[in-house]
Amino acid sequence: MSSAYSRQEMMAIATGREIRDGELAIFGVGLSMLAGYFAQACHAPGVRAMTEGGVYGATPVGGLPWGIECNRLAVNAVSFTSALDALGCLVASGRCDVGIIGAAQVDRFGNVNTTGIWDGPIGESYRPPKTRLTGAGGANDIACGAKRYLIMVSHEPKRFVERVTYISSPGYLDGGDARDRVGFVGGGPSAIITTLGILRPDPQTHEFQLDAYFPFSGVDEILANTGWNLQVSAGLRVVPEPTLQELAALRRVDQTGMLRR
Amino acid sequence: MSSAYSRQEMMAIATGREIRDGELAIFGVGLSMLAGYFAQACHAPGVRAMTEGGVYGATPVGGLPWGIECNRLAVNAVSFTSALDALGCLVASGRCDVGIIGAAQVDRFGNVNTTGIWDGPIGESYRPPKTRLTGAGGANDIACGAKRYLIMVSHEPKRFVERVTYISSPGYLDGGDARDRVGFVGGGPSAIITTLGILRPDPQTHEFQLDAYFPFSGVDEILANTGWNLQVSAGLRVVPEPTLQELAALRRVDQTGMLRR
Amino acid sequence: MPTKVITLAEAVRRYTWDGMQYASGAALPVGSDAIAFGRELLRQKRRDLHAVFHANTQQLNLLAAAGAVARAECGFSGLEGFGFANGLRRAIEQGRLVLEDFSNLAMALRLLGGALNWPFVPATVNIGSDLQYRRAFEPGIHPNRNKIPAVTDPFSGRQIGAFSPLRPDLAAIHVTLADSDGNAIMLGTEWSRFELSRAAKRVVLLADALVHTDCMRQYPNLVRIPGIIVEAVVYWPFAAWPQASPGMYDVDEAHMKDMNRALGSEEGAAAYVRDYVDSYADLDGYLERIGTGKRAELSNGATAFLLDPYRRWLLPHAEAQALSTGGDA
Amino acid sequence: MPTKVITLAEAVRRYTWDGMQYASGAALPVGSDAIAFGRELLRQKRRDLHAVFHANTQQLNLLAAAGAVARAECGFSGLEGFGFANGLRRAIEQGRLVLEDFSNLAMALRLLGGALNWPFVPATVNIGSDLQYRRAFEPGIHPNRNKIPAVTDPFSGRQIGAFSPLRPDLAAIHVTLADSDGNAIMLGTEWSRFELSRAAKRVVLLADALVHTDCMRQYPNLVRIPGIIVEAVVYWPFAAWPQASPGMYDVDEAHMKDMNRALGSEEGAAAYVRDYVDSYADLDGYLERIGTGKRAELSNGATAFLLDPYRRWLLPHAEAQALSTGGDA
Repeated sequence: MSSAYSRQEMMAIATGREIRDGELAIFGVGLSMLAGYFAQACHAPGVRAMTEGGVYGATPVGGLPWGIECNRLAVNAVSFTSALDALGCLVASGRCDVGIIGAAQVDRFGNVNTTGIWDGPIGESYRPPKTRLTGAGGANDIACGAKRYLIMVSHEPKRFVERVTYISSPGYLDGGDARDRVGFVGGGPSAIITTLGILRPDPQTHEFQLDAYFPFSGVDEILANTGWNLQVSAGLRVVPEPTLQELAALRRVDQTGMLRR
Repeated sequence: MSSAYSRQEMMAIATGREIRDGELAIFGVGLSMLAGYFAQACHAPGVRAMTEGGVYGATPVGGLPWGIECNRLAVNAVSFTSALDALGCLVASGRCDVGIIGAAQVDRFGNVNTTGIWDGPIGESYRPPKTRLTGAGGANDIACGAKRYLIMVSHEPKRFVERVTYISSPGYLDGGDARDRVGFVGGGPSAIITTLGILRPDPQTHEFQLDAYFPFSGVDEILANTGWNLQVSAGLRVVPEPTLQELAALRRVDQTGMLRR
Repeated sequence: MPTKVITLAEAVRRYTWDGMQYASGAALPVGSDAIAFGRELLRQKRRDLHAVFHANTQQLNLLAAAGAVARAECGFSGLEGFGFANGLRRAIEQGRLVLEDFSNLAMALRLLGGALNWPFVPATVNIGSDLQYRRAFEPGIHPNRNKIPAVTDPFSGRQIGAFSPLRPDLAAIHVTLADSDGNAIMLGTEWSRFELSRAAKRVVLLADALVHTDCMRQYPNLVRIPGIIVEAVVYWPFAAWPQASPGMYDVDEAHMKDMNRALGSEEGAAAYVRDYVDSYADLDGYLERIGTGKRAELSNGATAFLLDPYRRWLLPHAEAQALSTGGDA
Repeated sequence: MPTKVITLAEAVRRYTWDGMQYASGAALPVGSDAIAFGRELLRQKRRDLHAVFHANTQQLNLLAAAGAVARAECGFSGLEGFGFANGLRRAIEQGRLVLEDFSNLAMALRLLGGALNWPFVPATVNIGSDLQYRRAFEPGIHPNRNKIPAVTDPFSGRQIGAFSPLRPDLAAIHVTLADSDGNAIMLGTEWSRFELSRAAKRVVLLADALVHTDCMRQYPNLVRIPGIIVEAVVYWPFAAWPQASPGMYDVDEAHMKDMNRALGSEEGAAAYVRDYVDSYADLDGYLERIGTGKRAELSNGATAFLLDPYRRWLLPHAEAQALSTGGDA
């Protein structure tokens, strides 16, 4: 039994549980960093965490960092190098065990769009989006290079689409062996963790299926909030709710309460 | 009029005179470094000197450095970076104005061998040299990338050969436009400075010709010590002997008297 | 040795022009961005810039909002924890600015390629996605094969991609400490400032503080940008404000948010330029604009200890200012 | 956090094997070479090594002279001011060791390519010379097209070369200071230790001194090798001796010359191994072998000031030794 927790907190904890002790892991800013440092604070004290700025050995102090180079991280790092080092030598090289990225849109094959929202397909000629987003950042590099990666995204129909308008970070592309044909060193997304549950790819088709729902959600709610015909895994399960220890660890990391808003 | 000086000292001074104030210059260890730092001490105080280790702003202290990372250079450097930076970003990029390299053998087109001495041609199948030398080191990178470079070499028939057995560092290859056809960013050797005089390439054929002799040498001695049919430039001149100021500057740099042995 | 320290106004006059390829930005949106240089670009009415920013910063956000940028290339176009970059997105959405998208590693690699003067850089990222197939600078072709063309690995025979190297006309780079010859120390991640300093045709440093060269001789391994590749040094405390400079000052959270809110509209942007770009006459005026109390508060952050080893070599404000040549402040 | 500090003997036992690709060497022949690791390789009778050294050092000279190396790749094969490397050249001339020649930049680039896991690295140097056309590992082909094959730039259509990346099984890297988690500071040029630390499958550090992690948190920009990529740390003062370690000790000129002279003959090499490889039982024995007076003299060099900022964090000898796990010294 645990105390009250938010959907965002459940998502962060479920994501953190995917990270194993000792792994080389890269976290982005925001939710991704909270989930990662939660894992370190809770069950994976030996996780070898980095950010794409080449910031090593740091633990956020004074609240969630504003960015991956924020002074809240710079305050206790043991090493600062560079983007080329972190994203190149340690991630694109295939060395990094796990990364966490966010998404504005994600599709049935785990492709991610963080570039923009268009009014319909882009068409043959490129044109600016109606709503410009943040671009690929380091997420594309993580998606290409990390051994596996996790996608964290709020579960809403507009975000879960049949096909993303623009692939900013490749999942399994058209599914099947499409990803292998490009020759990426990284293995692709191993899970999409949402505010309602967890989706995992079918080993052959690489289409994402509903693998688990949260104690406060259910299959119907998830299907209603997914913009494609989501298949439900034969082994569908309910995710255990956060333990008191997990919640305490998360809230130490999320000092400024970003996930409780 | 100047006091007595050695042939090696004349060679170092003649080499140093080729370096202009403000140039970005790379020096190797030994004679090359003496010539370069002589120029800095004498007429080119603003020369931007580096070594291939990425040692910037240093002036040797306590005698000639044993190597380009010797503590005699490390003692007053303003910046240490790396080989990739010095030889890559600053030299192979085409940014460096001038480099100085040495040679065990040099040929009529300014190609340099520092790899080994074989008993005759190597033949179709590669085989180890009879006498193994130091290899290409950073000289090949300087020869490919520096805007121009200077070759310093003792003037002996065994060193001045029709064709080097092994091209460790490219001069003008087969002459003519052979160098251009490879597409090097660097311009090639601008002079061979020896213990007897100075050779410079013909602008078209790129064959090295005798451009100047030292006060203590002469055309006959130079021809007798050159293993190919050396052409004499129409503008042949005698190199002015070292001034007292030049000798004093050189000897401050050559504190341990390497050039006077 | 003559000093390379010049005023900010002189640096912009001397090294910038309309239509140039201008590189800046630094260690991600919330830190070490030479935004003071961008403010001066606006004061001198530079326009039609081709901006090369590894990642967007408040500088690019401001330049874009003010209409000074025609084309931009970057890896990340947001403001991290501060949300979307309202000035930049407005310019893109209105079609006033064409943004070419790459990833953050791609930008670092393209700068490395420029630094090494390679004709192309091997690409194992960005391939297989719309970063490869869509080219904003050449919109009519789809899928585009010119942005990140294929190249065949001669060892295995398999295909990867090729990035085009970057060689910007000028890089304005924020550093924590510089001496008068341009030797510079960065505290905090380099992000891609090392590669950028070698890739750019010219480098101007914006230093939060000047130090005696003895500091560099004590810490030569920290001097990742040596003076031999630096054109000029500008002394400009709080050069990255409202962004952070590790060891020097924290991010000014309130100003970050207010600024981004303002840049979201035409009128807001104009007001911001009036109040925070055109409003000061010189460095001291700029520092007054931030405010004495605010500067003291930001300087008192948890990373201040990072600066401790270098404090003994810091030139006092008046002495540092007196080094500047080039006329007005 | 468990310490990564282990004894030298344990490091060699755990991470090396006959026939492996072994990378070491460091900042050129006269400085920062992890030669103590090479001595231990000989003590444990490792052989048939494929040595990857950016440039030759006394370590490669010794390993080659003692017959432990079958193949080697390097950029520079001499000893700089100390002349030719007699042990290495003897092994090459006698055909006991096959040396593949590259330039110094080529080796750095090949390590960078390994670090980035690229299939090839663009080559604008080494092409057009016998470094490209002659391949010692494949001697029968001339001109050789497999060592540095041509690759076509997809932007211009012109040809350049392609280097094969290096991914050695192990890198033994000399660093000035390390903490028990493997965060490391190098004083003096990195040469290619940064790239090597990322290219190698495993990294073992040989540190002249151990420091408290607080030192790393004070100087994170100096920690160019973070512990997250380091397998083990060996505490070994004078690890580069007779070569130099800037800030720590000068080159031992007499020993450099005597050693190189000895390695020039079979008997001399055997005597050297007897006297300076097999002669000590542990670290203290090694340090005695160098001699108290000599160590004091070498430590008193003109670069000693470079170490000053870090002295307060140095672990005393006994404390540093006590951190080692893994049985005998």
